[in-house]
Amino acid sequence: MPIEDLLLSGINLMLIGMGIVFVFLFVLVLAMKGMSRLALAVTERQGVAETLSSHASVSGQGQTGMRGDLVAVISAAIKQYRSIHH
Amino acid sequence: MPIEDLLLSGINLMLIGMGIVFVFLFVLVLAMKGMSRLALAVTERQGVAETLSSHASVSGQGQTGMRGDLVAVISAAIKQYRSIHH
Amino acid sequence: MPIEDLLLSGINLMLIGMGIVFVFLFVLVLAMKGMSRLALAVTERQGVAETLSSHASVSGQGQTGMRGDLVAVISAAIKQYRSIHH
Amino acid sequence: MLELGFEPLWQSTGLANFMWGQALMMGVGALLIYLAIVKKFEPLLLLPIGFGAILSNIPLAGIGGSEGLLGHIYHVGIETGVFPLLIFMGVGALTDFAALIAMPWTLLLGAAAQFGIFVTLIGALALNFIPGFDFTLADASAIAIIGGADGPTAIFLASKLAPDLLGAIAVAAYSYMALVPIIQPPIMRLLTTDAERRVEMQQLRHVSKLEKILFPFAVLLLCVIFLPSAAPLIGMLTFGNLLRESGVVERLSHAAQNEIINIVTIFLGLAVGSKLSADKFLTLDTLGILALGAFAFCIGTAAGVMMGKIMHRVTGGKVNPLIGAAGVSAVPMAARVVNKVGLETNHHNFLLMHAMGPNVAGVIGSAVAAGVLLALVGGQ
Amino acid sequence: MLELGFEPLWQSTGLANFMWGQALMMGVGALLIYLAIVKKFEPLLLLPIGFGAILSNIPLAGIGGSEGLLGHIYHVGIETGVFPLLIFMGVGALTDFAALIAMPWTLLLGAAAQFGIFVTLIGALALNFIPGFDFTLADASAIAIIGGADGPTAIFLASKLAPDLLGAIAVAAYSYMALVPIIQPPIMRLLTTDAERRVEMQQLRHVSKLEKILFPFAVLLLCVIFLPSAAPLIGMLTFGNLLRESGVVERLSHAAQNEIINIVTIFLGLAVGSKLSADKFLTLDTLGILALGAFAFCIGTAAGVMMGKIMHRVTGGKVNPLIGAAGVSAVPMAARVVNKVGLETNHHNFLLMHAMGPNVAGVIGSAVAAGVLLALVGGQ
Amino acid sequence: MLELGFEPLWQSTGLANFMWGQALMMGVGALLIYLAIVKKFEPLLLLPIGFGAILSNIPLAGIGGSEGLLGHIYHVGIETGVFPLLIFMGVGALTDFAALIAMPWTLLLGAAAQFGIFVTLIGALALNFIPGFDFTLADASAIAIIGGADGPTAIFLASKLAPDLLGAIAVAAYSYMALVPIIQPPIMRLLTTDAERRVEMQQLRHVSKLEKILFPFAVLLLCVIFLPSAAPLIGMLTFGNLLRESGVVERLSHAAQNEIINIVTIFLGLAVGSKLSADKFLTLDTLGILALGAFAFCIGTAAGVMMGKIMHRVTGGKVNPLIGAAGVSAVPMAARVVNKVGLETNHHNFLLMHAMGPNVAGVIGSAVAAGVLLALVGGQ
Ligand code: NA
Ligand code: NA
Ligand code: NA
Repeated sequence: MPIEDLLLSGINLMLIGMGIVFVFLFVLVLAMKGMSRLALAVTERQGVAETLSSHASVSGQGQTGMRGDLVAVISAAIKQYRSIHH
Repeated sequence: MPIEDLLLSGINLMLIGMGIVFVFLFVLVLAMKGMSRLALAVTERQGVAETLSSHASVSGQGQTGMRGDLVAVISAAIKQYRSIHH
Repeated sequence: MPIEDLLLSGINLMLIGMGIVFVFLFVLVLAMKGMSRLALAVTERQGVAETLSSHASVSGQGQTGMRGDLVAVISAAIKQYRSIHH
Repeated sequence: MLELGFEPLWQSTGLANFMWGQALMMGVGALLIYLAIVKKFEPLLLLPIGFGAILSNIPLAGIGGSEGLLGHIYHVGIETGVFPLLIFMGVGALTDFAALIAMPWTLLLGAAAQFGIFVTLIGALALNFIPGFDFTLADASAIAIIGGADGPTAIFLASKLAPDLLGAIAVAAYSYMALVPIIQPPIMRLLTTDAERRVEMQQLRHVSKLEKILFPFAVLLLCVIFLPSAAPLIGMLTFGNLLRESGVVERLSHAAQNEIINIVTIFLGLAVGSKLSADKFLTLDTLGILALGAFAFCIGTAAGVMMGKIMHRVTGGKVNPLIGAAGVSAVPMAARVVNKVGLETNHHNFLLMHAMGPNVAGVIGSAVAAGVLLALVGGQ
Repeated sequence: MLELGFEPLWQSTGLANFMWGQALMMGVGALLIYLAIVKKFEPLLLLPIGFGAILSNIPLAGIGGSEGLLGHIYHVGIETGVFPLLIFMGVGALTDFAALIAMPWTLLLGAAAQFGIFVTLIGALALNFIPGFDFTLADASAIAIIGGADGPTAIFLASKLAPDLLGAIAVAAYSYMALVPIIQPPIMRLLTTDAERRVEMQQLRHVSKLEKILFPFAVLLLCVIFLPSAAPLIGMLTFGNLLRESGVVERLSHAAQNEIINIVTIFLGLAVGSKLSADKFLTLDTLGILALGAFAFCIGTAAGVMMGKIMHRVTGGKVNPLIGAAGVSAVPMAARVVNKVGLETNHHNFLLMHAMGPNVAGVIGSAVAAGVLLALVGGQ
Repeated sequence: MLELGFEPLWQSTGLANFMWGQALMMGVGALLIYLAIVKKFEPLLLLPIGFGAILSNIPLAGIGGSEGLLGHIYHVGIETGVFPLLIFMGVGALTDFAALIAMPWTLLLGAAAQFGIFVTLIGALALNFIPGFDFTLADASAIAIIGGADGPTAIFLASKLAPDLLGAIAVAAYSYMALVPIIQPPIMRLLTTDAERRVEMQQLRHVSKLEKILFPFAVLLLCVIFLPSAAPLIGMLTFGNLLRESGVVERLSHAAQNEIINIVTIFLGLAVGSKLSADKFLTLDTLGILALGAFAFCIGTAAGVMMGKIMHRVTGGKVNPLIGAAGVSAVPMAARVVNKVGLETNHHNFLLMHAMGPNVAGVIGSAVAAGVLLALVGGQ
């Protein structure tokens, strides 16, 4: 295509491109601030913190819980999915 | 195929399968006992034991022997093979 | 082809082959002697020697130089190439 | 000239192309990563699998597609069976079979534990009575191998017999291997008496270097004679072990135990994860597979312990039946569990080394079982 | 019978088949190696690239051809995009994002610096006014990404949008990354006042392990929602970083940071070098690309610094504008340059850690920019 | 429904499908492993080759077939020539050419020793007079390169000129390299006088870093000018050496010397072993190849020593003719043998360093010879 059109496309690309870059990274700033606040809260409740720091091998307690979670969550997911598709 | 037949096939598979697994591993038990006895004998004769333990670089003696072996064995193999196929 | 011809080809190959091997490695001897003399000269002028030994991060000085070189050399190369082909 | 306006742009966003299934599968991937990091569920596999699931469910990106990164890796490494076999080589190079060589008869415990595989196979076929399930013999065989409690074997067999179920089977296999400390103890306590659990076993005899070198050949030889279909698995396992025990190829043994297995594990996990797509994973089948997997582990454990009790009798009380539970493999977790349960009843009873025998025997056992299934079902 | 005489032999020598272009390209290769060894220009990449250029220009050998070693490597690793993505995984595993997590707003500096990419894109198109240049929108986009100052991103995008320009683009990208210490300081000094450069920034807050683990997910999530086309790059970057921060897969993290990235770097460099053929490289385009690349770095640096000055205002002087220059990425060279320039004016002012924030933000920023270009130009 | 009865099962056993040839080849594989472990015959190569021979001869398993693991590896790594070239890169990265640079004229010893290659070529063709032999010029060339005493070169050339003979050629090459301590000494003693063997050589001069860096370029340059067909081998050798000597790419040099060469060695060995099939290996040709290989080593050694004697004269007794024997390469075994034989006659005469010169020269020499054969025979 003629160079003028190319240039217009380029300018268009620049506007859209810089726009997205800024939006993306600006939203990421917000996301990170939220994330940090969340992390702080969680860490204070020690919950995850302990598990994370504990290098002891998996505690039965935690896992029975987990295994329930695993099946539960996946079952839920599947139910929801199927309810939508069939 | 009908589920009943599938199940029959499954039972059939189970019988054959567990049979093989047990036969295989049982024979392996015998093989290992034999192997250990062999190893013991060999080790006592020190023969291989020394060569294995010796990290010294290859001793001419052993190798001249070996090289003979190499050609000898392969020649024998080839003769036998050709005698069968031609 | 008949074995005699094969053998002739083989002898031919041997003559050419050993010829090339010797020429190649003999020229390499000369090249290496030249190389060593060059290296000695360079090292004495310390020029490269220093840069080579210096593990300090790149010195601005050297690089401004270099960057000029880079573009200069490539431009020269391109000019020469185009002059030949177009 | 490039069309102005945000329409094409919006069309290129994830939101505009979102589908519920993909969102849910990303959730599943995140859950697997959570289990890997927080609950230490087999993190070496479940973390890459979970991340692979997330990446391959990103709309438009097509990372799991035939032109995508994970698609390429799957095609090169799993369709060909190369990755699981290289992992098996690494397992062989990492495994010391001394305990098994010192107690060859513990191979029978490894054999008994494979009962879980075949019972599960029948269970999977029986599920077909429930409307919505329609497992073929090949599907059922691939699902059953979960009972082998051996990841690479399960992936290898599933990639041959039921590629569509590969994702669910791999996830179930590794999840339950991680759950061995929860699943096994109750069964072990239920089936054994306090007296039996109390049995202390005599110390293992010394195993010579030569025995360790001959062992892989003994295993491979039987495989060649009886079950060539198991040769790829057994072959690479014994090759890796020979690299380790020969003592003359340190460089190669080290590479098999580290560089190769680590690199392949990353790629294997990502590629398996790329099979966790909504249409393949969010199905009734997956629920069935999860249920059957748990079932398989229970049966396998029980069968191992029962065989342990038989040996207890036969040997006049020399054998502690608990070690039979290690026959499911799940190396080395199952052996640790045996040791833990043993210590509960007798604080001076360390069964770890004795449990390693049936534990590694279980690896060979499930490879043999996989060979049988490949030979009889794979051909169909 | 083999023909006698030296004719066939002579025909098989390099001299008989020599072409000027190849000789010149070998010279270019030698120059790159010289820059790598003597001037320490990104030696990890430029040395293999230079050697690859020499090998692939040897007459008759066809090492860079479809049947040659480098041709095979290029086909397997670069056409598929696998190599740059694996390098990105390694970069993620090697990068500590703590500085960025502690100063999230520095992401905006990483955003601003991408301005260099898009201005260069227009510049490339404008070059078409000069007879002899005929860059398409795809060409221009691939050239512009040099401004991202990020090697793997440039190679990944170029391999998709303008394979013919790949060689020149990769060479320009890595050469200018090595030249950052020459290109940036004058611009930084020009655009900032002595007072601004003197600003000392407060020490960074501690970043918890949990934050470091959540970070890759935050980045990936936004990528999924807004820009799936950037998912391969962002995905592997975050995967590598998760391997690092999760703390449960040391083996895999180590493999990603060492074996994989080292092996891939050798092959990537050789394969990129194999694209340095006379007919592709000895063209006016290459001169344009070299000029535009320098231009891109300058604009990017300037934009970063300007954004730094804005932040300086907004925060009431808490931010030292110099750190904006690190937004072009070129990790960690650009951050070091910021530190160096900062010390010139204030001998107690260590900005290295503060510059690492925008520095790694720049990596994400250029990956995002690459995603935009792929989404809007790649489809055409 | 799955057919009942053991018939299909029996049909799937190894016994039911056994063939003599396969059994014998497994025996050959076992023998190679025995030589590797017990006799320390080049274990890094012969152990994987032997195991590969066993695996690929397992009936039904088809591990060496186009769909099998070893078949895949062979297709990817050897048909393409990639593996031997990567090994050559590793050899370059592991080799210090200082001794050669200090004594350039020892290159002529490396040249003379290649005489073994070409005499063997004629010998191979002459064998055609014996009924049952029918070697083409390409076959003969591939066989002759065994005299180069350089594994990767032999595999590279054989894979191009005579893939069917690859297995036998690789086995012969590595076996005789391991037998160098047996083959060479008698010839060396026979051809030299006590006085000659007694000669002590002056200490080597210091070689500067710059010389070491320029050396690979000197070699590559000549290769480009005179013999492009040797460029893949010489190119990767010099590239590896440059990684080593440049001093700016430690990471890459380390990868080439360890991860890459170790991983490739495992795969190369297994893949070569997969070519040891009964129909290809259990033939008269193999016996001929074994005989010719021994012949080649003897001639090469003799030629090297004779050239050594000439130099002894020319230099007025400064050169110890024994070092000529190291010209066959077989690095570093041949150099050690020279040292050993030297010490027999003069207990204070350490020739190891002086022998390293012709030793590494031999590597270049046989790569050049391979290039000649590729150029003149490969085209046919
Ligand atoms: Na098992
Ligand atoms: Na950037
Ligand atoms: Na040689």
